[in-house]
Amino acid sequence: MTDHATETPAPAELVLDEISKTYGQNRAVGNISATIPAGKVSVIVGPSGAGKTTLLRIITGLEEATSGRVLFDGEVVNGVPEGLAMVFQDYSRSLFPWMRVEDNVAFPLRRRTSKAERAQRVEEALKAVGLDGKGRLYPWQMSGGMQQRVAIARALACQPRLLVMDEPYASVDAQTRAELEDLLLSIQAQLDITVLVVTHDIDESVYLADRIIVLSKPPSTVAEVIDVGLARPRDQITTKEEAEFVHARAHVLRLLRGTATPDDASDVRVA
Amino acid sequence: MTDHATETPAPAELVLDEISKTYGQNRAVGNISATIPAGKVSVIVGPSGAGKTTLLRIITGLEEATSGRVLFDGEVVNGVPEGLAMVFQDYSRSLFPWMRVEDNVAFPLRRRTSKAERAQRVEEALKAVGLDGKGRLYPWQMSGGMQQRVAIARALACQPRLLVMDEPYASVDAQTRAELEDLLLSIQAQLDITVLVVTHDIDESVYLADRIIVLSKPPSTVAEVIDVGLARPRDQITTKEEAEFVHARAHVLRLLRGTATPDDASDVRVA
Amino acid sequence: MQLIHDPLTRRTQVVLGVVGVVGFVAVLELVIRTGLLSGEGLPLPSAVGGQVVNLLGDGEFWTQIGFTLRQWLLGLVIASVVGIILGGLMGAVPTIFSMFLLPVEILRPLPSIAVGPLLVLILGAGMLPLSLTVALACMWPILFNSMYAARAVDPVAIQTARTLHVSRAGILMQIRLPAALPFMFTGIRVAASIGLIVAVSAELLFGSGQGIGGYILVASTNASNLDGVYAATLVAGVLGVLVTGVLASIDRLAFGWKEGLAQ
Amino acid sequence: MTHDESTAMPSTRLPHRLGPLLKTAAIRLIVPVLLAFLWWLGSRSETNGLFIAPPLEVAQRVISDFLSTDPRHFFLGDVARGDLIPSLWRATLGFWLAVVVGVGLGIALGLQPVLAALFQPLVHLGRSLPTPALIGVFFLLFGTGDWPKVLLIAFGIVWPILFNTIDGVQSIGTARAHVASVFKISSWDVLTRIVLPGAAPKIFAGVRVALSLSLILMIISELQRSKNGLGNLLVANQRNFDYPGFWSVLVALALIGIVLNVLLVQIERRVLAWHRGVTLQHD
Amino acid sequence: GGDGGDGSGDGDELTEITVGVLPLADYAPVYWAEDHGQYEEQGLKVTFEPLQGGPVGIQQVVAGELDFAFSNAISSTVASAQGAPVQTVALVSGLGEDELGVFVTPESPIEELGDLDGATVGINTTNNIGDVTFARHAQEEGVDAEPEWVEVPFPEMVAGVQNGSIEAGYLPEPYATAARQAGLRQVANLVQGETVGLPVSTFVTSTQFANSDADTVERFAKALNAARDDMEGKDDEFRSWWPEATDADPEATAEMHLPVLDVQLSVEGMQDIADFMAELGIIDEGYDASEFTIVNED
Ligand SMILES: Nc1ncnc2c1ncn2[C@@H]1O[C@H](COP(=O)(O)OP(=O)(O)OP(=O)(O)O)[C@@H](O)[C@H]1O
Ligand SMILES: Nc1ncnc2c1ncn2[C@@H]1O[C@H](COP(=O)(O)OP(=O)(O)OP(=O)(O)O)[C@@H](O)[C@H]1O
Ligand SMILES: [Mg+2]
Ligand SMILES: [Mg+2]
Repeated sequence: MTDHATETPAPAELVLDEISKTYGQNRAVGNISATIPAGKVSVIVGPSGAGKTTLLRIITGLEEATSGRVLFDGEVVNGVPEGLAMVFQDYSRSLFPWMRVEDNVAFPLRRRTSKAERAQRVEEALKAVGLDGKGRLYPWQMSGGMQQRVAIARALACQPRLLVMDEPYASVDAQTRAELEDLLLSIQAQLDITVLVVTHDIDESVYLADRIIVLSKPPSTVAEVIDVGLARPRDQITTKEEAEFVHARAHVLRLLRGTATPDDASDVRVA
Repeated sequence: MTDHATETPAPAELVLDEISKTYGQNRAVGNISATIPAGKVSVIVGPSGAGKTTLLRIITGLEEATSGRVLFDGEVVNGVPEGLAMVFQDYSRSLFPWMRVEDNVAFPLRRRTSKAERAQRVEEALKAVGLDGKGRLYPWQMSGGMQQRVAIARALACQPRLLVMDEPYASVDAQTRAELEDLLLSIQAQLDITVLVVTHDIDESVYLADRIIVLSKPPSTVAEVIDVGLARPRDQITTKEEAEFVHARAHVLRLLRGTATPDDASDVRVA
Repeated sequence: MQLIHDPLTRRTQVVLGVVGVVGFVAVLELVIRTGLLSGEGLPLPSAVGGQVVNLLGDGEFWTQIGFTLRQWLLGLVIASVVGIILGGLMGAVPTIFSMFLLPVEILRPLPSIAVGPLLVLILGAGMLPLSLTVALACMWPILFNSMYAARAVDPVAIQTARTLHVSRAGILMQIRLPAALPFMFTGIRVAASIGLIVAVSAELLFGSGQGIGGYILVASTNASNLDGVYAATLVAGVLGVLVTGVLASIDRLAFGWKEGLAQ
Repeated sequence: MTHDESTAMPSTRLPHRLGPLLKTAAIRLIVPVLLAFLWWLGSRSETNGLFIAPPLEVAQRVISDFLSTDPRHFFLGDVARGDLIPSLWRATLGFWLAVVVGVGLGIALGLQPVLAALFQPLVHLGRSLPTPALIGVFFLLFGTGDWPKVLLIAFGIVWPILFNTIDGVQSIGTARAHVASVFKISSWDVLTRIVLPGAAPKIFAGVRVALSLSLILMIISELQRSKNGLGNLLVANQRNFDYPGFWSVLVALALIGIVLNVLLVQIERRVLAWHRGVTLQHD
Repeated sequence: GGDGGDGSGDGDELTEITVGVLPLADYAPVYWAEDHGQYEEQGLKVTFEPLQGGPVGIQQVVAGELDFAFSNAISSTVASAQGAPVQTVALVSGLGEDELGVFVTPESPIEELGDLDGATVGINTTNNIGDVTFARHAQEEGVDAEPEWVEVPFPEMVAGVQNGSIEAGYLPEPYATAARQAGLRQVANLVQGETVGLPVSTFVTSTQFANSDADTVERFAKALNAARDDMEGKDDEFRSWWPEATDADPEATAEMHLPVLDVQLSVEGMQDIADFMAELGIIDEGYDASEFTIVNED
């Protein structure tokens, strides 16, 4: 993946400054402030309907916040920032069924790269997600999990500075999910990019994260920001058997249940 | 839930006898033999495309096996057996969009129960899945997780002897998922029914199961049957911190990765 | 390029719609009056408007509207009954599908307006042949929609019903029919607006002086009364818009759950 | 795991297939044959026999009017050259005009809610006007040549294309629209690679309806104020009590309709291959 | 259907008949007879059915839908030559002097009959009175003129000529008067000389009805003859009565040319027209008018 990113730009830092969003009467996002550190993996977890997807839409400039601002490398976000790529929650609808898989992946690169480079990047991205040789298929000829991986490959092929993913692994089986988690971590390390992931899976959140942002029930605020100190590179089996991992996940679970007590957080550093 | 089940029938036992299924050239299910013990929770895990859904369709009599037979309480299954309820993987399509939620739940009870009893059972079932007061909505007015819970409520309202569920919690958030897992366990204990669940989530499989049936890659066979001895009632936090739990999940994960070694299984009883 | 826009409020929509209509009328009036569009016999909005007022004050004209509506309704009902039954059967039973495919493909391209005069000759004057002409035009959208609807019922829904021990008849009545109804109704909606056009056209081309078309016919035998013709045409058009609106409301009310099928 | 014999496809030998083939043919032909018989019965009827020409006579007329043995005329008969070709030419022109205008306008209205709101009432009214009553306007504006007919055909059939295009553009979906902005796709690519292909299935549905309507309007546009064409011929034959001629035009129309339909299905197969795949998957 | 009746009009029972009509001055006697008692005298009760045009009337008569329908000698000759079982039973008027004309704009380069050769000329229906009388007129004048006829409804003819959609338009009364009022120039008068009084405006019935209800046919014919005779010479009364009877424009009626009412249905007259049509190639040679004409003139 990295061979071509000869002059990799610096990873982006993201600051959320008192963001709130109201749809009509419905307050989707309460009041959220947080920092997504550059070159790290941050994970947002929170109950269904907490406004996670809405928050990502605001961060990526797809939607305007009702109040507050997003700073991308210190500048106020206003439209979709350069160097950003996103994997959508609704993966099957975010792929274009009239394009072959390879064209879907290549689509954002059109007009930006030469044909040869495009072909190579597509091939590499598909290989990375375990879909080499499937480029000539159409998305609807694939299983749900494969489609989700195509969406991930498309985002990777962009070589973004900030990679935003909304429940990227919801539809893949446990084994593939584990592989894709490891892929994400290795790419993040290689390219030194900023990654922001939304997930429902608490194990996953702890496994991936340098920082976990736990949202409360709607109208959502930040319930807690947890910095995870687990060593990298991580391993699906050994990392998850570590005491810090087990306790961090229990802590997140308690937070989500609304029963967190200060003691539980003793073995994770609270930001 | 149980007040009305005055004369609860005995839970059903299910035996799979050398089941295989071929679609055209494509062998979806290799050769599967297993026993689903009566009054217990059994969980099937396996890679995507292993034929889990296909297997459930055969068990419920929706599809015929290419070879082999299914015994339901010792009798060969031939059509949909009485006393069975199923939650489909494709929950949004298995709810009827032209019926309100309460009518969806009441639908299987038509002609079997009086109107008053029906209303009460529906109310109880909806309450059990945390949807009390939402009965007048249409399914499509609900979020994905809520729809999935409606499907579960419908199956519960039937008061079945055998409850079959295909990835029932795929679309609900972690918190709700935990609650629904506990709900399933408590109902299973109260009603003393047989439960068969397919899941992608390894934590969930260990947490729920008395018995885990791990399928291999397609054409699938039974890779291993693991009996889980964790005490009941189980608790989302303490049970998952137990050593047996941690090791059982690591074992299943290794099995699915195809890297299982005999030693790993030392602390779980292999059937 | 922006693909998503915030939906306009109901009020903005109405205001814009009125602006559009008024603007169009003004431009047309101007273009004809200034002779930009060579003038004689063209519909000058002010003149046509005056005629519309005259027409609507004329009780006789309302009788003709009534005739057209009854004729249209009869045609639509005939088309719906035949279309739904035949289309549903073709969708559900492969043998019936192959039996009727060829005749349907042969008969469909026949312009009903061209066949209408024959119906008048064979069945005589009056409403029936006109209604049959309407039915002939309306039948195809209803038939095809019913056919696809009967086929497209979600197999998961049917399997669900089977695990719930619903009988075959129950599946037909409780699952297949309700699932197919909204698509059938869409067919009826499409057919209804085509049908009204055909109804007026049929009266105009081979009717016996009744209905809005008949009125246009009689009005046009009077020397150079083209404005009356345009006025009646306009009224027929507005009638079509109203009918479409009513059917759309019925659709929303009865089949609001259709949203649940949009994936 | 190896496949055993029981999973192999049952072998299909030719003789076994001939029986079912005949059976399908028989099933397919039952109703057409029945209809032809009813037609023949009708032509024997005492009161209506005059208007219902016997099938055989009609078939002869179709051959004698529409075909000839003269290779210089491409084996086309007088009627084919004098009426059929002009009719088809107008219908084709009107059809393409409607496609271009309908799709172009539909995309504009679909993308711009303000434009859509501005034109909505007019568009609904235009769709509901009885077309035959408008022949006069087109005659007064454009005379008696091909253009009034071409324009009338286009005016009459543009509506389903327009409505379906608007619908198709609006149903591209939030998700795909968001992809376009996140990945900063250029406007031209959005138009040609997202909007058009995304709306294509609906546009095609509209085009299909428009195609069958175009034959109807072709006839209507030639009923009066025309020097030739199948519609003109239809009226003339009927007026002159030439009912075999009248029926032969109907038969010709049905044949044209079938040919056009087959053509469109072929085009659709190619252009919308992806869409067939998607829908088959959901079946 | 018109069954029963015993020939005289003094029975209590009126015979009901349906007649297809169009409010044209040439067929005025059919309306006159209603308002002036000639039907009653014959024991008939008439229901009018407005028709879209002459050919439809013939078809509906043959189909048994109508008992009688207005027609003209040319349409019914074409129909019967093609084998349609129709009978001409009454003649209500002949062509009046200057009743049919061809009109152009004042600026048009078309100055005389010969200039119409190859020109696009609007006409209500082809193979009918307009083009037949035109051919007859051209023949009488010795001019070789064959226009390209295009079917255009009368109400649009004037506007069509003014807009240049057609080069010229054929118009009968009352449209001809309206055309003159609109400032159009007449380049041809199709009814002059021999053609005046050409027996064209007729009523037809089906051969079947003529056989089964010969008596009704006779009474209908007599009523129309009586009305026609009654109207003769009452031009002023005609002009004041016509707008009331048919909603026609009174101004146009005041100036329109009236049809010739001094006519009688005869086989010879019908044969004469048929022979000319055969000459023009509209029908085959050998047509025998006596087979399709029932004369009930006194
Ligand atoms: N376009 C909209 N209009 C009105 N309300 C909306 C809209 N989009 C989202 N909402 C509401 O905002 C809230 C937050 O929605 P959002 O999709 O951001 O939740 P989420 O945290 O992503 O949930 P999930 O985990 O289920 O994906 C919900 O209550 C939802 O109903
Ligand atoms: N109707 C069918 N026709 C042909 N092949 C089928 C059909 N249904 C399933 N298969 C194939 O059978 C295999 C097993 O499918 P199944 O849906 O049972 O897998 P699964 O284990 O449930 O997977 P997942 O975890 O993704 O739900 C797959 O390879 C699939 O492609
Ligand atoms: Mg979300
Ligand atoms: Mg499955």
